[in-house]
Amino acid sequence: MQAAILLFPGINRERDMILAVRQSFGREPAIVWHKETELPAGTDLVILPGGFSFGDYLRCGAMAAQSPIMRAVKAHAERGGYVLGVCNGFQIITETGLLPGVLLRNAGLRFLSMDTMLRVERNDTVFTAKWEKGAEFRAPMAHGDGNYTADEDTLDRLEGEGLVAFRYSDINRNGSARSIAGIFSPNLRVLGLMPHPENLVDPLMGGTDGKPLFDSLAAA
Amino acid sequence: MTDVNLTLAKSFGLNEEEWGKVLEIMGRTPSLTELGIFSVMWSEHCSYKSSRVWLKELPTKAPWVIHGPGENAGVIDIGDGLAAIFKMESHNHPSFIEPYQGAATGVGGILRDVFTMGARPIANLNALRFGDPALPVTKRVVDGVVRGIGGYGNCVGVPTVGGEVNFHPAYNGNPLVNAMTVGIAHQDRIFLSAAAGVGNPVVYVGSKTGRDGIHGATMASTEFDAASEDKRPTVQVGDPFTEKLLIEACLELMQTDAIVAIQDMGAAGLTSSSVEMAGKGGVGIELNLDDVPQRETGMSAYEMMLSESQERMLLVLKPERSNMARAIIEKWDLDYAVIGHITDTGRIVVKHKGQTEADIPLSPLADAAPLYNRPIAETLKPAKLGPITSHAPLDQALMKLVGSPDLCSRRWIFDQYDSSVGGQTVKRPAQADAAIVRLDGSNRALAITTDVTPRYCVADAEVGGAQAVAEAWRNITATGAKPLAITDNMNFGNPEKPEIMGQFASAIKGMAAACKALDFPVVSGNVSLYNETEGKPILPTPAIGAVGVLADAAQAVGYGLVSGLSLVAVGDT
Amino acid sequence: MKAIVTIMLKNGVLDPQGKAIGHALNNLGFDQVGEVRMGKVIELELTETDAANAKEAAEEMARKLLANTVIESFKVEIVG
Amino acid sequence: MKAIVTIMLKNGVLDPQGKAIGHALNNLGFDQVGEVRMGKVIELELTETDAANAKEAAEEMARKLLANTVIESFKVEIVG
Ligand SMILES: Nc1ncnc2c1ncn2[C@@H]1O[C@H](COP(=O)(O)OP(=O)(O)O)[C@@H](O)[C@H]1O
Repeated sequence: MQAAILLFPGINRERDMILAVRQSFGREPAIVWHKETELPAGTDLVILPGGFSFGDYLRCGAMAAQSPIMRAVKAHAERGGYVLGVCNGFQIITETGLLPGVLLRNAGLRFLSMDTMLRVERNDTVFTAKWEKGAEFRAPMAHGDGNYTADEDTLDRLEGEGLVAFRYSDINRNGSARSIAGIFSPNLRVLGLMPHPENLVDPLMGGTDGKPLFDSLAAA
Repeated sequence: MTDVNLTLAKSFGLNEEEWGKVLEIMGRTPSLTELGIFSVMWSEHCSYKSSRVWLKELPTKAPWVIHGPGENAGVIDIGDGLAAIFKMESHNHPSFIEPYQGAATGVGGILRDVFTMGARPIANLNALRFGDPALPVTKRVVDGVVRGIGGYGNCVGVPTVGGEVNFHPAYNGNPLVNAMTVGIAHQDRIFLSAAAGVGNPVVYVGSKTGRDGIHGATMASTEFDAASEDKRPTVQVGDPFTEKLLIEACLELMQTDAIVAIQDMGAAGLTSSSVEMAGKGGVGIELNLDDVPQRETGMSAYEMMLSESQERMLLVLKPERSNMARAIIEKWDLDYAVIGHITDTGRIVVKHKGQTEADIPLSPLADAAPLYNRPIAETLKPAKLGPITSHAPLDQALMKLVGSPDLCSRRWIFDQYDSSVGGQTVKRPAQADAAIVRLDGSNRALAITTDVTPRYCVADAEVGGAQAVAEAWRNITATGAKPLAITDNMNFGNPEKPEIMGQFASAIKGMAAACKALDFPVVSGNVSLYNETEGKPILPTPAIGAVGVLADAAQAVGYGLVSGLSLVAVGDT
Repeated sequence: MKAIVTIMLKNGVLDPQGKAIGHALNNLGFDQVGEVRMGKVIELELTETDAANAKEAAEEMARKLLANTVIESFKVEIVG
Repeated sequence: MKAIVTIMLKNGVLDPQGKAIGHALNNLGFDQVGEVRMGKVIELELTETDAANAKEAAEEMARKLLANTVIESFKVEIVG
C-alpha cells in the first residue's frame, strides 16, 4: 500500500501520521503539497491528517476543500482509491462532499482533548480488518468541532447501509448524532473519523489501540 | 504636530532624569518617533532597569549551557548533538483587559522567541494565577485565558503538556499568565540575533503591520488603576494560523544558509528588534518604512516603529540568497519585504516618505539605558501561624483539601489543551510530576515542569524563591530525568516601593542559592513588575520553568499507582 | 461596492452556540429572550461597480465557499 | 419581536478570519475581492412587543454579553 499524506497550510498532525504509517507500512508515505494538482503515481491511499487547515477560520475544512489537490483526490476516490481523513481531514472530506454530513461545534462549545472509547461497527473493510467486530478501543480526541450532524434521512441511510465505521461507546462528548465518530463511503473505500488512532500506535505514548487501523491498511 | 517635551516624555513613561539623558544623547530635541523609540527601549519591559542589578546574582553557567540569558531564549546541550531552547514570558496585563486574546498572543510571543533561534517548538506549558474563584470577573478571566491558550496552542499544533494554576484575591484585578515554550534544534544550527554585514538586506516577514497595541510595552511597565479598564488600548488579536505558517517558513528557510541574523518582533516590534539586532552586532541599521507591509492606511513612522502587530519577524539575509528566501516565504503565503539594510554607522536611521524620522546612536541607547538600584526594605513577614485549633476528622479534612480551588483536579483546564499533537507526548498532564516529551527520531526525552508557591514567597521571599527552584528540580527528578536548567518569570508589584523591591531581591537570593546548590542554572527569563491594582500588589510570584533530560524515554516514571507495589517515603516528614 | 453576506444555519439544524447564548442571557436575567440563533456575516469589498453583478458574484462566492449549503442558508446584500 | 445583533471587529483590529477568507477567494479566482471582514450575527426572539424597548434590551445584552466591546462593535436592528 503506497500512502500519500496531504499537506494543507495549518495542518499539524502530519508528523504523527507519518510515524504511524511508517511503523505499520514499513515504508515512507509521500508528502503532497496542497497546491499540487496530481497525486504521486502509484498512490493507493490518500491521507488527510488533522490540524487547522487555513486556521479553520471560515468553517473547519472549508478552505482546504477548495485546494487544487482536492480535485485529484476526488478523481482518485471516484476511481475506487482509498482515502482516510482524520479530524480536520474528516472535516475537509465532508466539505468536499466525498462523505455526507458536517462536523459542527462540539455540543459543549469547548475543545475536547482526552481519550475516548470507540466501537468498531464492522471489520470487513480494509480499514478495520485487524479488529474484531464490536471491539472497543481507546483513541485520543483533540477537536473543537467534532459534532457529527446530518439530516435524519442521511443518518438512516448510513445506518441502513452499514456505513457507520465507529461510534463513541463510552460517552458521546461532542454531541454527535447517533454517537457517530466515523463513517465510510458506500464503497467502503473512504473513511472519515474524528479521533486520532495515529496518536496511539506506540506503547510509550500510552498504548497501541490505534495501530490496527494502520495494520489493516498495510495488509490490504 | 505634537510638541516633544518633558510633559510628553512623562506621558510616554520616561521620568525627568531619563528625559535629560535623551536630550544629552541626542544633543537636540528628539522627534516624536525618536522619543517613542527611547521610551520603549527604556521601559521596564525592554530595559529591565529595576531588576538588572539583581538578576546578575543568578547563576547562568554550566558545561551544558550553550547560550544563557541575553538571547531570545536559553539554549542547553541535551546530548546527541541536540539542543533544548526554552523560555517563559508573561502576558499579564493584556490577559486582564482581554483574557482570550491576551493569553493567546502570550503563547504566540513565546513561541516566536523559541523558533526564531532555529528550534521546532515541541511543548508549551504555563503558570497561571487568578483571583478569588467566587468572583464573576475571575470566572470570565479563567474562561478566556484557558480558551485563549488552547485556541492558539492547539491551532499551531504545539502540545500544551503542563502547567499550574492557583487562586488568591491578590490577583483579582491582575491575573498572571506566564507561558513557556520548549523547542529542539541541532546544536550546529542555532540562529542568533546579532546583525552583521554592511549592505545586507533587512527583511520583514510575516503579517502586515497595523496600529496594534501601540505603547503596549510601556503599558506593561506601569501600574493598573480602575481607569485603565476604560482606556482600552488597542488590543492585539492573535492569528495562530499565520504563526503556524511562520514557524514552518522560518524552519524551512533555516535549512538553507540564507540567514545572517533573525529576531522576532515582540513588544515594541520593529523598534526593539532592529535596535537589538544592530546593537548586538555592533553595526548600524537603516530602515525605510515606506516598504513595511501595512494593514492600515496613513500610518506614521511613530506608529509603525511602535506597533505590536503579532506574527512578524525581522531577518538579515545574505544578499545572494534573498531571492531563494523570498520564494520560501511566499510559498507559505507570508509577506516578505526588504525594508532596509545594515550600515556601519552605529546608528539607527528611520526614513519615511523621504523624511528622516529618527537618527539615534545605538550604543548610548543601550549603554546609557537607565539602571536603578532601587531602595529595598525588608518585607513585613506575616505573623506565624498559630496552633491548629480545628480538629476536624481526618476524612473531612482530606475532602476539604481535595475540594479546594488550589488542590482540586485541573482536568477542566488541560482537557481543553491538545497535549498529544506531535505524537511524542509520553506523559501528559496528571500522569507524572513533570511532562515527558520524546525527541522525534531518538530515545531521548525531555522532562518539563512549571512551579512556584506564592504563599511561601509572602511568608519569606527568599525561602519561597529557593523552594520554587527546588520543587521544579524535584518534579523533574521524580520522573527519572536529570534536571538541567531553568527559565523564570519574576512577577512582582511596583518596584518603586522598597518592600516590593525587597521581595524581589530576596526571591532572587533564594533562587540563586538553590540554583547553585543544585547545579541548575538559569538560562532565560522574564520580569513582570507593576503587577498592582489600586496600589495593592500581587503575591510575589517567581514562576520557575524547568527542563531535564532522560536518556531513555521508556524509563520515565509516572505517578499512577499500580496495585501490588510498596509505597516508600523518603526524607523527613 | 460592498457585499454583505449573512449566513445562518438552516431551520432544524441544531445551533449549539445559539442555544448557549440564550441560556447565558436568561441567566443574566434577560427573561424576555426566547430562541437565539447565531450566524456569520462576511463583508466583502468588491472592485465591481455594478450592483447586480456584485450581487451575483457574491452569491457565487457564498455557494462555492462562504456557506455550506448542506446546513446553512445565506443572503447577500449590496451596500455603498 | 426579533432583534438582530451584528457584531464586527472594530476598525483597525486585526481580523485573521477575514484575511484568510479574502486569500481563499482570491485563490479561487475571485479577483474582484479586496478586504474581507468577518463578524457574527445573533438573532434574538424577544417577548417584548415595543420596538424601542426591544432595541434597548438587545443593546444591553450586546454590551453585557454578546459583544466583546474591547475589540468589537455592534449594531442592533429590530425586525418583525
Ligand atoms: N494551567 C495548566 N495547564 C496545563 N496543565 C496544567 C495546568 N495546571 C495544572 N496542569 C496539570 O495538571 C496536573 C496537576 O497539576 P497540579 O495540581 O499543579 O499538580 P502537581 O503539583 O503534581 O504538579 C499536572 O500534570 C499539571 O501539569
